[in-house]
Amino acid sequence: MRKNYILDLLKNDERLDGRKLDEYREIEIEVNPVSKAEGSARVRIGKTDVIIGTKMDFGTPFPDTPNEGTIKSEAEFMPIASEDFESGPPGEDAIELARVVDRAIRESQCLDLKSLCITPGEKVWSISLDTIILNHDGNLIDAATIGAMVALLNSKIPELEDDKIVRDKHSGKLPVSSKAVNVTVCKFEDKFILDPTREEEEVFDTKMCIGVRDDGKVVSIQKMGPGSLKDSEIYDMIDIAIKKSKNLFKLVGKDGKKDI
Amino acid sequence: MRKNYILDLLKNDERLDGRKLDEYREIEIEVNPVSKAEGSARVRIGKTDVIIGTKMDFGTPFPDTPNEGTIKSEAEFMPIASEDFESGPPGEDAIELARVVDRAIRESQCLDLKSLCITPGEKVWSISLDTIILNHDGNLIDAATIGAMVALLNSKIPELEDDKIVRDKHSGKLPVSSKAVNVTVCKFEDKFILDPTREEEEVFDTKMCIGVRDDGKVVSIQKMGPGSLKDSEIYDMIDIAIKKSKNLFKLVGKDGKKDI
Amino acid sequence: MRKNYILDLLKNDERLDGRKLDEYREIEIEVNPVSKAEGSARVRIGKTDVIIGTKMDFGTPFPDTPNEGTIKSEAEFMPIASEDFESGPPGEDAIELARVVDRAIRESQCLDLKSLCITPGEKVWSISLDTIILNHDGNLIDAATIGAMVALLNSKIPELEDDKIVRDKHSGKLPVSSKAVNVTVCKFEDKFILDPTREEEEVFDTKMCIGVRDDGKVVSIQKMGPGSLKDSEIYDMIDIAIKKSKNLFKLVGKDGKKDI
Amino acid sequence: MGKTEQKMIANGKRLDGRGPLDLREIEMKVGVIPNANGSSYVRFGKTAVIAGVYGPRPLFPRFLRESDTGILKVRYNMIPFSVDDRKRPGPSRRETEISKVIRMAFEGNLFLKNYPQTGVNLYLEVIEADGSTRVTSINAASLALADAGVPMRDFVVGLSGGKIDGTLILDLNGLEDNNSDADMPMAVLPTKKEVTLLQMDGRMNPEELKDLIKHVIDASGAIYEKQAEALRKKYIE
Amino acid sequence: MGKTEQKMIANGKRLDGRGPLDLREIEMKVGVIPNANGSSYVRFGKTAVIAGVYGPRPLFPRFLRESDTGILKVRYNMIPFSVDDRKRPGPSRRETEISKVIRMAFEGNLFLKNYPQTGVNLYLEVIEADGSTRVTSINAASLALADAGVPMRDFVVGLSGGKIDGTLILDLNGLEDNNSDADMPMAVLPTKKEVTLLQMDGRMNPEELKDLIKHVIDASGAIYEKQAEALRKKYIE
Amino acid sequence: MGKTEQKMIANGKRLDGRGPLDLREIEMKVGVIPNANGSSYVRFGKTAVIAGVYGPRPLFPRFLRESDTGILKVRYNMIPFSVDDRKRPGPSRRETEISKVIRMAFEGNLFLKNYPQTGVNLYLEVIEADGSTRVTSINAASLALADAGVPMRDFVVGLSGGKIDGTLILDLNGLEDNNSDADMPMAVLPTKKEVTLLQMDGRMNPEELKDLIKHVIDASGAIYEKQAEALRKKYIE
Repeated sequence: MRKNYILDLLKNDERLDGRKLDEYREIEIEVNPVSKAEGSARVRIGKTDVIIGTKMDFGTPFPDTPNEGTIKSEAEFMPIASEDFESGPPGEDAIELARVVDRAIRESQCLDLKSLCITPGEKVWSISLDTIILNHDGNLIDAATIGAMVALLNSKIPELEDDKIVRDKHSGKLPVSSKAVNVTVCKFEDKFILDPTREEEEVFDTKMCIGVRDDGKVVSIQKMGPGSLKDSEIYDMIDIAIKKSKNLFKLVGKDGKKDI
Repeated sequence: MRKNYILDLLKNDERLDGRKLDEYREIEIEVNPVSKAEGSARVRIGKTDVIIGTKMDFGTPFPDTPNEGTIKSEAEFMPIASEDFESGPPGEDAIELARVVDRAIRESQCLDLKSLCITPGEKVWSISLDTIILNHDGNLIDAATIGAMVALLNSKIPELEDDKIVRDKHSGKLPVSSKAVNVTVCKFEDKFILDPTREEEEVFDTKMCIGVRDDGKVVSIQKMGPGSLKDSEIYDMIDIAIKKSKNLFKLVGKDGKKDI
Repeated sequence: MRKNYILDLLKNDERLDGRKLDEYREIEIEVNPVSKAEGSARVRIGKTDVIIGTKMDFGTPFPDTPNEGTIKSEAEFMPIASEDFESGPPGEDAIELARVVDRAIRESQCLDLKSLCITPGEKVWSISLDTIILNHDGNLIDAATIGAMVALLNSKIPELEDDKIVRDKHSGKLPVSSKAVNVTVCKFEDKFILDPTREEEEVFDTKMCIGVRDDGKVVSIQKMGPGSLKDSEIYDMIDIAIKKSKNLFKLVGKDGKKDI
Repeated sequence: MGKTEQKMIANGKRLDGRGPLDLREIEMKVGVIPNANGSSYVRFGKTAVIAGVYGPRPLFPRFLRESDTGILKVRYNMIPFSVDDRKRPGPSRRETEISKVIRMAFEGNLFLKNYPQTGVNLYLEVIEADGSTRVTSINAASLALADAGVPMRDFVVGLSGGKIDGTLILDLNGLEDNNSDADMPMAVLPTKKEVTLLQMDGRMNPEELKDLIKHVIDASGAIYEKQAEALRKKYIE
Repeated sequence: MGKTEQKMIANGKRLDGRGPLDLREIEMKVGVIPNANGSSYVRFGKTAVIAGVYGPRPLFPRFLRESDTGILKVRYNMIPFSVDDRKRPGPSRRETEISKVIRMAFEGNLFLKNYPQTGVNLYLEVIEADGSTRVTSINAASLALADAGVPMRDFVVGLSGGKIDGTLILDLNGLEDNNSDADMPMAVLPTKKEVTLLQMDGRMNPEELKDLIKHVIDASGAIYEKQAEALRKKYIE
Repeated sequence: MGKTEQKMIANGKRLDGRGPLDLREIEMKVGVIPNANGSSYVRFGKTAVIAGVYGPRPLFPRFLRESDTGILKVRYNMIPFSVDDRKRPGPSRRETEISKVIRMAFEGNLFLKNYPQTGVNLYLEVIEADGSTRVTSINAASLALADAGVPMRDFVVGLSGGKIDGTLILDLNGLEDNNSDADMPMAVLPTKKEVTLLQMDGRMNPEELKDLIKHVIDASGAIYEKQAEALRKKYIE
């Protein structure tokens, strides 16, 4: 019934909470809420609440990129965030989220991984990017990608003394040269909406999560959900995402301050 | 009922598919079907279908054999192969198969592990031998051991450049000096059969899997199933296995070509 | 009913097996029953039966103590010991036992970890202390701590030849300078008992496990069970534990011989 | 097979001699796993996948049967020696994600609502990986489901597009995948020309991205023909 | 933050300027996780914990419902970047033990017998760890359970005591924890002045130990007031 | 204890002074685990095993009870300090295989069909390992099952044979095991002289292999006597 009500509203381009179809809920960004992290961000989009942090440690480079640091992204859908989440190792949704966030960051080439080499072929900085969901009310990927970007932009590199990591001193900021965000466009019949709530996600179950770089290039796409899309619909969704990304980039300023 | 029918036939030394008691189904061997593997083999015995491959990587030697490479055997009973197999870590049957294959190879001393030493005590070649079951219609161990032998006989050693593995060049073939096979002899009352189908395995549930080297030495035995065996029966089973192994060795020619 | 009977007896300061409230069952200590272990002990308290062993291997020191060896304590509640135990990774009770034993040993500073350094910052002796429960009839932590202490007191350090561990020669004994035990004090209403059987543990479900060093210092405490304790009760329990520890220290002689 | 300094396209030809929109040699076969209800073998160049379908069959354990729809399970798995460096058994994070997106590529295309309390298990085994394994798997899945007689609204065709040295290409091999500017696996319903899987990694302007999507959809028809032919072959035999 | 050679108390003051029995700045907030039935945020200095409670709700799967009492589950978890060296996801042995002792600190304080066949799930997420995380978690738990309306005999207050440079102190921070002679987390029922959690690590004479226990119990009243105030605040708003 | 250059047999004697077909000192005791329904301790030289049996008892959870036969579960486990290099807790591949072959050595010897819906759990804990652990376990299992009153067609005797320096031997110790040309653990029903476990590793001509099998079967009678004596002892006491 709730579903039908959502669909009825949709006929008039209306949503439960009064938003326009392409309107985000209020976004609130907190920079470096966790001082133990090299960088961190808390992002709330409406009732959705995520916290993202980076930790830097020694790692070994991949054999085919011996002069580059590494970054890995993980996500936990902690049971505190929703009655639908369970304790245990990450399920397919958490893995997908982490990988989609990772892809937007990685493919945007925003991070100068070469500068994170310590000893070529042997020792590099390895960045762990962890996404923690505190409250799930939809649109987790957009929130997590904003958080990842803000956390990276505000990460400090720990100092090295005698080959040891000294976490309370810093040798500089992580070199981040561009920004990327994900804009998830949801579809039901011929309507597209942005920033779905959890309730809306059950109705608009076919979506594309589109990673956009701040120069307007598309850096990643993930079609999600069981439905099928016409080519023209895909084109529209790409255009909507690129357009909306500009608003998001304003939030993710280089200083990470919230300006909405 | 099916079981009773099998047992009725048995009284006249007959089998469901018309074979003699000691007759194998048609054996088909494909050499190096997977070019990414250092060596590989696909073996079909009737409807049983397995694929075995070797990969070589750097490893550390065991403390008591610092000058020898290592070999480890694993098997996956993938759910594609049978409605009885489940996803997940290897169960006891997969572990047993891998270990019985391993034992025949290892105890036959067919592989010159000393030649696989790179830096004594520190770095050696480590061979992974993986058995994948694609379709299970009985007699998996015999098929897997043939496949392992053919894969080893046809494995090339990757080249080393600046201490790195270059997989598309080769420094030679794996040094294999003899051959071993497993012949599984199944028993019901006073009858022995070879190469059981899956149906027959349920009836002939007591068996001995006998590893034989091409000089006629027995290199390994695994009694399987819940039944008990008289000494004279064991002796007969050993003789049957040694005799039949000669036919199998013809298949596992040094060049690995199928010649049956 | 059994529970009520235990409580009825308690009113007269009596117990099922006739013991006084602060009386232990007979304690039997076997020194080095397992010769493969660096040191070992089997401890029986009544029908409770545990076996503890140490193994020494190479390890890396913790970054903040580069000149110290390490010790880690693990426990298995093996299904052989009780119909309530199940196969599988350690549950919370086994983890708690291992950590409470560990804490008494570690906080008593009885072991000179500095003497276990091989190459500062790189290679140290790492001691594994394993507790195996063979039969569970209550008071596992007291039994396990006695066993750990006896095993440590009787552990020999393997010799090093060419940087390799030679287990059948020894370069001396583990340097243990003091002793610690755990005394578990159980409470029901205003009564305290020591050394509960498994049956009694179900009734006296609030307890404090108090680690005492042989100079009378308290080195660790773990309040267990769902009940609450008044401050005066806690004080009494501490006094009871310190007093009783003196009897236990007599058992845990430096030579580890049983003298009760 | 890592990154290389080499030019990937010279004189309008790719390193393996193909034109930008050429596909590799394709082999499709149905009915390769006797125990399965449906199965197939699909090869694009050196990338080879075997698919097996078990079901529809009653769900087990029973409490799963409360569901009012059929359930599709997908396992995409690379065998250990299908890649350069041995892949450890057990599902990696990558395989878990791919299993999910492949499930999404098929779920809306099956009539699962018509099969309450039943399950369809689709197993995809990558025998050798030389790029485009997930789209090769999709072709194998489509054939295996058809072979098992699982009703589908349409076939599902898999094909990857990409961009390399500034040129749009189709059907990336492993070396191209590692050196591309963009890589885009897609699943297409060939009759309706609709997309059920689309992933992209790389950097593309929206216009070239749209062009590439169009190229993939256009090329899907030819693969569809091969699927149909493989099925016909089996049933003629 | 390892061991240091530094004196930890100088001129009667701790390194962060506190007197021996002073607590750090405390922040308590209720209702921070909208999806949970009850939730809270508690901060002692830089140590911050978020608690969420789901339930009481029917146990699942059904065979668990044979139990004649309600079941409290506790998960104490440190998020990966809450500590200096990244904490791997998944419960460590330390976290498993702490989850158990926290459960024991609450189990006798709830009326679980009145809720047969139901479960209460308490999740404690350590957002940042600078010492005394388990007692901070206990305060958060007490608030979240109250916020969820789970009936309790009394509030539960968490506070750590310790001994450092020969001085008894309260509310250890991370640096103090690593350099203390003794560390003692406690949970106290503030009205009844009874103890439901007590752990100690270190070396103490019985007399100073008893003094320290007394100090913690005495100080619990002030924390209780803060809990009550945080709850009042929510219901006034 | 690795390989050695040493001769393993000199002047017809093994390094520990035994003749080729001599067994080590054997100790057998019944009823060592009070909580178990049956239990035993068996030692061959320094190799020591404790066995415990729980059952027959109803299977749990209930859906397992559909089975029309009793179920025997076997867990063979080495405790961490039973071997030179610490064995990590949790079943290794080797232990999983040995658990299976031991189960097979007993399954046909019990009347499991007479106990539908019940389970017998057999736990074998190797306390110290100096060769021949699985056959020592078999003797312990036989005694523990008898002690638990589980009806058996026959006792089951475990004994290992081997070949070393060209000589056939019985009851290999750890050093011999590591330096043998062949190692053959067996389980024998001593009355019927039938074999329920036979594994072999090594290189043997069929004739010497048959001789060795005969030696093991012949020697099983003496071990059977010791089992019977151990049981008698318990029931006399």
